[in-house]
Amino acid sequence: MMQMQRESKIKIAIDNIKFPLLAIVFSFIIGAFFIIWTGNNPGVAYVELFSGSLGTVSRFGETMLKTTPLIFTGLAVGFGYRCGLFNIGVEGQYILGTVFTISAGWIFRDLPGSILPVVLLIAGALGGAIWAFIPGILKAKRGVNEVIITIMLNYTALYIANYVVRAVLNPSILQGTEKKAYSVMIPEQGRLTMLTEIMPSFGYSSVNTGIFIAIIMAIITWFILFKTTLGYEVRSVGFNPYASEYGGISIAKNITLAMVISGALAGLAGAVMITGLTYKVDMASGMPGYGFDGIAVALVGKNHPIGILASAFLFGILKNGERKMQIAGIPKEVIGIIQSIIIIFIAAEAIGSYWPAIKRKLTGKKEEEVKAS
Amino acid sequence: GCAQKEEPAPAAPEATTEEPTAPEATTETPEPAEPMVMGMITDTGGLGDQSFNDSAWLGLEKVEQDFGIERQVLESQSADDYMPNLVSFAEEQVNLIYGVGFLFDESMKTVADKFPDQKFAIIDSSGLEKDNVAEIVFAENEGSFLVGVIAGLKTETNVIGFIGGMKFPLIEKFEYGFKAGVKSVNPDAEVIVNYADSFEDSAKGKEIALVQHQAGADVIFHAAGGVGAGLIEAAKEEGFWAIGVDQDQSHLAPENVLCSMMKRVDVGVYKVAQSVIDGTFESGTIVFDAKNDGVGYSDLAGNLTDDLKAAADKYLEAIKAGTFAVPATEAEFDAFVAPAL
Amino acid sequence: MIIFIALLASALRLATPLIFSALGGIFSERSGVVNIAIEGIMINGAFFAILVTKFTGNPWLGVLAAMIAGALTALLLAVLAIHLRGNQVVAGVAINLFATSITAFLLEMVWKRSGQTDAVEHALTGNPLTFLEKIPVLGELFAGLTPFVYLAFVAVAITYYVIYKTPFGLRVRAVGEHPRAADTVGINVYKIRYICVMISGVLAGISGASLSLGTVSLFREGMTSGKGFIAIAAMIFGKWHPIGAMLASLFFGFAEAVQIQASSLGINNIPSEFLQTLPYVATILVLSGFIGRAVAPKADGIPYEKGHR
Amino acid sequence: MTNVVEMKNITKVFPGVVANDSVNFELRQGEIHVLLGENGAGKTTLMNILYGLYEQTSGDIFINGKLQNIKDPSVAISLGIGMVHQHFMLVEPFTVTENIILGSETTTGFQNTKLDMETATNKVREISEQFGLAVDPNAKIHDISVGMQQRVEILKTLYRGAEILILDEPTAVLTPQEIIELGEILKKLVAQNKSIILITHKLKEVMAMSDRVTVVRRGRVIETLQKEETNIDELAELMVGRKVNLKVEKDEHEAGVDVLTVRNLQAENNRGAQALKGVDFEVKAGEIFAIAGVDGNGQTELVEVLTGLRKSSGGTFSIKGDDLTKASSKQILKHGLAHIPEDRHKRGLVLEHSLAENGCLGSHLNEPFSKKGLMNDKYIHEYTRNLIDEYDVRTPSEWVPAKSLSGGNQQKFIVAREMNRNPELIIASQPTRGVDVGAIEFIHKKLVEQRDMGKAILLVSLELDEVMALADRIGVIYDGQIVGIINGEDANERELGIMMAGGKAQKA
Ligand SMILES: Nc1ncnc2c1ncn2[C@@H]1O[C@H](COP(=O)(O)OP(=O)(O)OP(=O)(O)O)[C@@H](O)[C@H]1O
Ligand SMILES: Nc1ncnc2c1ncn2[C@@H]1O[C@H](COP(=O)(O)OP(=O)(O)OP(=O)(O)O)[C@@H](O)[C@H]1O
Ligand SMILES: [Mg+2]
Ligand SMILES: [Mg+2]
Repeated sequence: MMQMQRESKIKIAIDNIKFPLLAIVFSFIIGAFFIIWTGNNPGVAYVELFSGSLGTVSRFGETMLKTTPLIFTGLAVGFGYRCGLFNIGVEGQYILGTVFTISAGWIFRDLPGSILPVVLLIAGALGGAIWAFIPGILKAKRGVNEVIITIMLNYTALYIANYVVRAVLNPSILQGTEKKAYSVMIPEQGRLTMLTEIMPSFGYSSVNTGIFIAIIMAIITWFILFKTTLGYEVRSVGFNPYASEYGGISIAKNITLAMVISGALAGLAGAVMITGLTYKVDMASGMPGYGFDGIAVALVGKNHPIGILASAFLFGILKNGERKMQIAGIPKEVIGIIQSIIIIFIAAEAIGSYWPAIKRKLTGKKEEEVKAS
Repeated sequence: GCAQKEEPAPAAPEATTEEPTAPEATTETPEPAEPMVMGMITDTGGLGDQSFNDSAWLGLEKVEQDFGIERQVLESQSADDYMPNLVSFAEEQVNLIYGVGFLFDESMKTVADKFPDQKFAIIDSSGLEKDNVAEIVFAENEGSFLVGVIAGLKTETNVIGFIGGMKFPLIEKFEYGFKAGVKSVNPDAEVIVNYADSFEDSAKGKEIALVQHQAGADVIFHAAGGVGAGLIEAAKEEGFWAIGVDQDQSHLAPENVLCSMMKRVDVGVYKVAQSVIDGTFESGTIVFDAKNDGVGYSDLAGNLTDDLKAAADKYLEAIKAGTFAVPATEAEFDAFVAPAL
Repeated sequence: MIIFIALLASALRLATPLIFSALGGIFSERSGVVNIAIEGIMINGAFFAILVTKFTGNPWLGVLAAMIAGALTALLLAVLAIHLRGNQVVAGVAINLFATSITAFLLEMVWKRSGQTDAVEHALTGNPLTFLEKIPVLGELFAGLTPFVYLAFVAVAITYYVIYKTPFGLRVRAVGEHPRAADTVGINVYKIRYICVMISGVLAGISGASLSLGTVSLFREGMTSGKGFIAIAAMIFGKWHPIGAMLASLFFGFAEAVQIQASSLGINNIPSEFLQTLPYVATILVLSGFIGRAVAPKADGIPYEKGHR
Repeated sequence: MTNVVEMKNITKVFPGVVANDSVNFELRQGEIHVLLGENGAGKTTLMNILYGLYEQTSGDIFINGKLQNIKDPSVAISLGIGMVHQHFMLVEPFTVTENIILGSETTTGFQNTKLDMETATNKVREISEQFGLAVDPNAKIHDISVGMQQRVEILKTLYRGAEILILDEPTAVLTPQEIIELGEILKKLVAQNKSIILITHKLKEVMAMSDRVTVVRRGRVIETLQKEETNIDELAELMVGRKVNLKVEKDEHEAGVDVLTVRNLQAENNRGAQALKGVDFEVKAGEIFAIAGVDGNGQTELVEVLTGLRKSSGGTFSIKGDDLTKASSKQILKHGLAHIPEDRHKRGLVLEHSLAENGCLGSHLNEPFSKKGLMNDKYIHEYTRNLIDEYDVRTPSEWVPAKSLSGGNQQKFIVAREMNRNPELIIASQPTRGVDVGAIEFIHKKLVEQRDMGKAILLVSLELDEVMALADRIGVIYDGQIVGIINGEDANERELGIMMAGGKAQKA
């Protein structure tokens, strides 16, 4: 019995992986046609892509750097999804996360390096959580559709951040220096450690301890979802709010909480990018894009934290390898096309269920197949 | 690179006919097996921004034609790409890396330290104080001043418009320089200022232009990248004057682009590339201003009357001569007194 | 008065792409398919409108091309969502990314540069009904309108008629609420959904064309700048009803117009960033205050499987 | 008599299940033919094949003697087949007329594109008069009673000119009155030469309504019988495959203290109308108190209020003296409530969760199910395995998702979970709805067992038989009020029927 259980679990896992892998292969084949169209050699392009993302330890480091925010935003979207919430607002929560991190960096600039990074990460998470609390509470208490509110809040966050950077956290205001299009920097001791300082083989790569924080958050998210009563309640509400209510689970509480946790993860993404890479917030005319990437990451990863780790890594490879392809003269759009085709294939899960029928048609063994099943 | 392999074909004959220096430059290098490679990293505006990214790329194209170098580009998707993109080029050990835009400054400082032997150049930023970074900055306020003069004289309604992309200090340099120019020749004219909070939303650019025109503006200047496409479209439809920015934009609407404020990012890029090629690369700030023709105005469509040109040139000479200083910030503008010429 | 007319004209122009796209969303979602891909369809519409206008010189052929491109993009969503029973949100996200990439790619292949195309010579940026401009006072208003603005309101009327007054509309609504019930009375659920998703593509395609051909007569990467999502918001705001969606779109357009006009309206001391948030904050307040629960069609987003309960 | 329908050697294979195994079935012109079988026997599947919703794996269908390929419902409709489905196929926000004409609309106006609602409404009126199926053509579906909805379903088939009617478990949701009315409607239809296939579990109805009966068990036809030549006990045995006991064994009742006390309780329904207009009663330890009544008289609202799923608008209720009027469902569960909900898919189960995860629903915050916020998976699985064993829930393991169980087994699982809570008070709302004889017997036995252990049980049921077999006391609900409370042993069907229709009776 136990044996059977385990075997079937492995089988399910294989089934889950088989299809995405096929999808990736197909996407690369289709991508090759576009590369040929540009007059380039797809073989060369793909060698550039993979050597560019995995070829050396430094490049691998850069890939991990690209992967880091995707893990967070993927987890954020995925956690919301588990509670039946479609958090399109990860983008805005990320932005608020960065703003909170910078603010905390200024306010607590005198704290020692032993605690400041932690304070900054908490601040970022808090920023995202607050921003997500708005759609959460509105949905929970008033039944307002979270999709529309989060879309609206994305733009609001963008403009607020620009204002704050321009008129509040600007070095010209806080430090009396020249006016800049970006905020004050967070103090040295608040920054995350570069991995290359621990392992010199990472060379020039800016990958930092943020990647570990991301992986740990994935594990924690998995644990919360599948091992705690909170996760149980969140998932129950996600699947069937009526039955959950019946089982003494408060829908309103869990919707709000799930949204807040989702937002905290998104805010954490912002905090990690600030403390690990940029150390400041720029005025921006558009969204950073991590939120939308997060949707793809979460859904390709089937909203499972482990799947999200894998799919974030895949997207990290593509996004980092893209540089080398661009340098080789291949338009960056090709990577976008490949990415979107991967997602399209993943969305078309049921293609898998058409496979037996196609095979049957190909081999012409219709009758036998039916009888056997 | 693969893409470049095809390009030299059309580019080469052009280079030989137009610039006799080109073949010389290549023959000077004894081993042409390894041509120099220069990499450019755009800011998030990317190629096709109708602004400094395009202009810088144009400059590199000229370098490619003249000296037979290979140019490569990386477009940044978000601000978080700046550092990794710099690193990518540095890792390839290209001969010179350009970061297009002041937003590169912090990441360039870091990367310049990591790769002390790598040469870098940054556009629109100064004060990095790195031994291996050349800083290319422009006196946008001066160029804007000149088109401000033209606008101030050209307007019949005494209402003039300015559309900025975002309220960066950089864009404010355009704004206050322009306003100062207007004020110098036409103190009665009102300048309506709008910021689009975008460098891409051309529909919004058009809407803003229409609104400014509705409010009486008959000359509108923009410093808003792609948003400007909307201004020029509106000018075409409604028949008022638009003033282009960065490059000569008159080809977009020869009848309605009065003139363009020139910011010769291409020249800046070219100059630094040249210094690398002939081995005279120096770190530190190179200012491109009215004096060295780094900024100015241009009128390829020939819409400016001689009077207007004369007036603008009068101020140009005065600026070159240092007769007065053109304001670049709000404070400087408030303190600005129109020079009596 | 002049200011008000300008404001109104501005609001109408800004609302136009939203109206088309929101109507598209209504068709799709009323039949039970969530269409997050509106943004991507708009991008394709905007691009192909310019592409075809460039080669034919006829902007109306450009509009037709936008409709076809929109329909084909939507067909991709339809296949994914209806036949392959994929996750409709994922499919939409993928299509958005695909449209962004493919148009930028084609732009590079056709115009040999990136960022934006050349302006086409003949666009549809002028008022087609010039006789209306002779009306005193209001003439000003009409002078600022493009063919798309008029078309948008025609589209609202047609959509209303189709959805609420025709057998097809009755079937669409039934399929979106209770596909199995529709199936059991012999309605082909798949066919209805395919048609609706394609119609939604046609409308979003026109919406894209109204941005490129109808505003700046060229295509720029990123020119939709999230308008597809705002249109989805307008659709929800309008409770999946054509008139509601139209009003919501006008509200967005108006709020944006006010923001643009702020200085001429004498609002000078509010930072521009805050004015930018006006449409969004207003929407949030309205939705959470007065409108309350917007109930989606019951089967919205749920793939239909024949022979399942 | 001619055979209007002939299904020959029909086999239908679902992945892993043979739902129909070489089934032969005939329907004669003008007869009411009952298809009888346990849950999952394959009745619905067979009829879905006939109606074109499923395609048979093998076998042939003849309609009026001609071989037909019914590939989808539109073919069936054109052949004059109409089906009233087990779960109604009505679009809730639509009006009665809109539902009836859907798919066969009449048009007018420009290019005949406009819906012609007027003609449609008139035609609906006409047919509803012809067959005695009174409906309001302009009412919205969500505003009318279940019985009315069923009439709409029948009208839908008649509107399309159906000659062959399939009714899948039409009585499961009806009140006794409505069942009688339905019987009359069916007789009228047969009188007009329609032929009817009726699916049901209820043996009494078989005897009352049918001409012939075909018994199916596990996908096979066991026998087709003339009604006159059989009896309830034989049918039950054929259906289940063994002897069944249809009587509930019950000892004398020794009621204890009041457990649930309800005073002047008021509540609104989903549409904001007053559904409970001041309800008073109490349920004592060791008794089964049944609420009898026609569906839609406030039962749903009453149960929801008592279980914390709906806010009351006045009055109070308490469990063992603790006022819980304002309490959340969580708090009420803590006070010892067990609740078998009327809609198992909506409320009772999280269908996508495994049985184990469903097994701890409602107890998941209590030790040992969880400790300090951490789920105790090992215990939960062990506990669920026990539930499954003890209540004979047919499932491969506790790992499978709840949705993969048949309806009857899902219900048994819910009953198991709720009874094992060791509650003070059990609220059982239609605990045997849509469940087969074997499972009914089992669930009834368990309810009596709990009563004998001294639990207070509030039973809400639309089935008078069930109420009379189980209840120690019966409260009849009518229009949001308890119109009378009588002792179980004093109750008779006639008297209850009068009270359920709003007539007064003397209080017990
Ligand atoms: N869509 C389906 N997919 C897979 N298996 C199914 C499906 N529908 C029915 N089955 C299988 O067919 C069997 C017969 O189901 P069916 O619904 O016909 O039973 P039934 O006799 O109508 O039961 P009930 O009286 O409960 O309605 C079921 O036990 C089930 O295993
Ligand atoms: N969509 C489906 N996919 C797979 N299996 C199904 C599906 N629907 C039903 N089944 C199978 O059908 C079997 C019986 O289900 P069914 O719904 O017929 O039970 P039921 O007793 O008729 O319930 P109810 O009376 O509530 O309809 C189950 O074992 C289940 O595995
Ligand atoms: Mg059943
Ligand atoms: Mg059935």
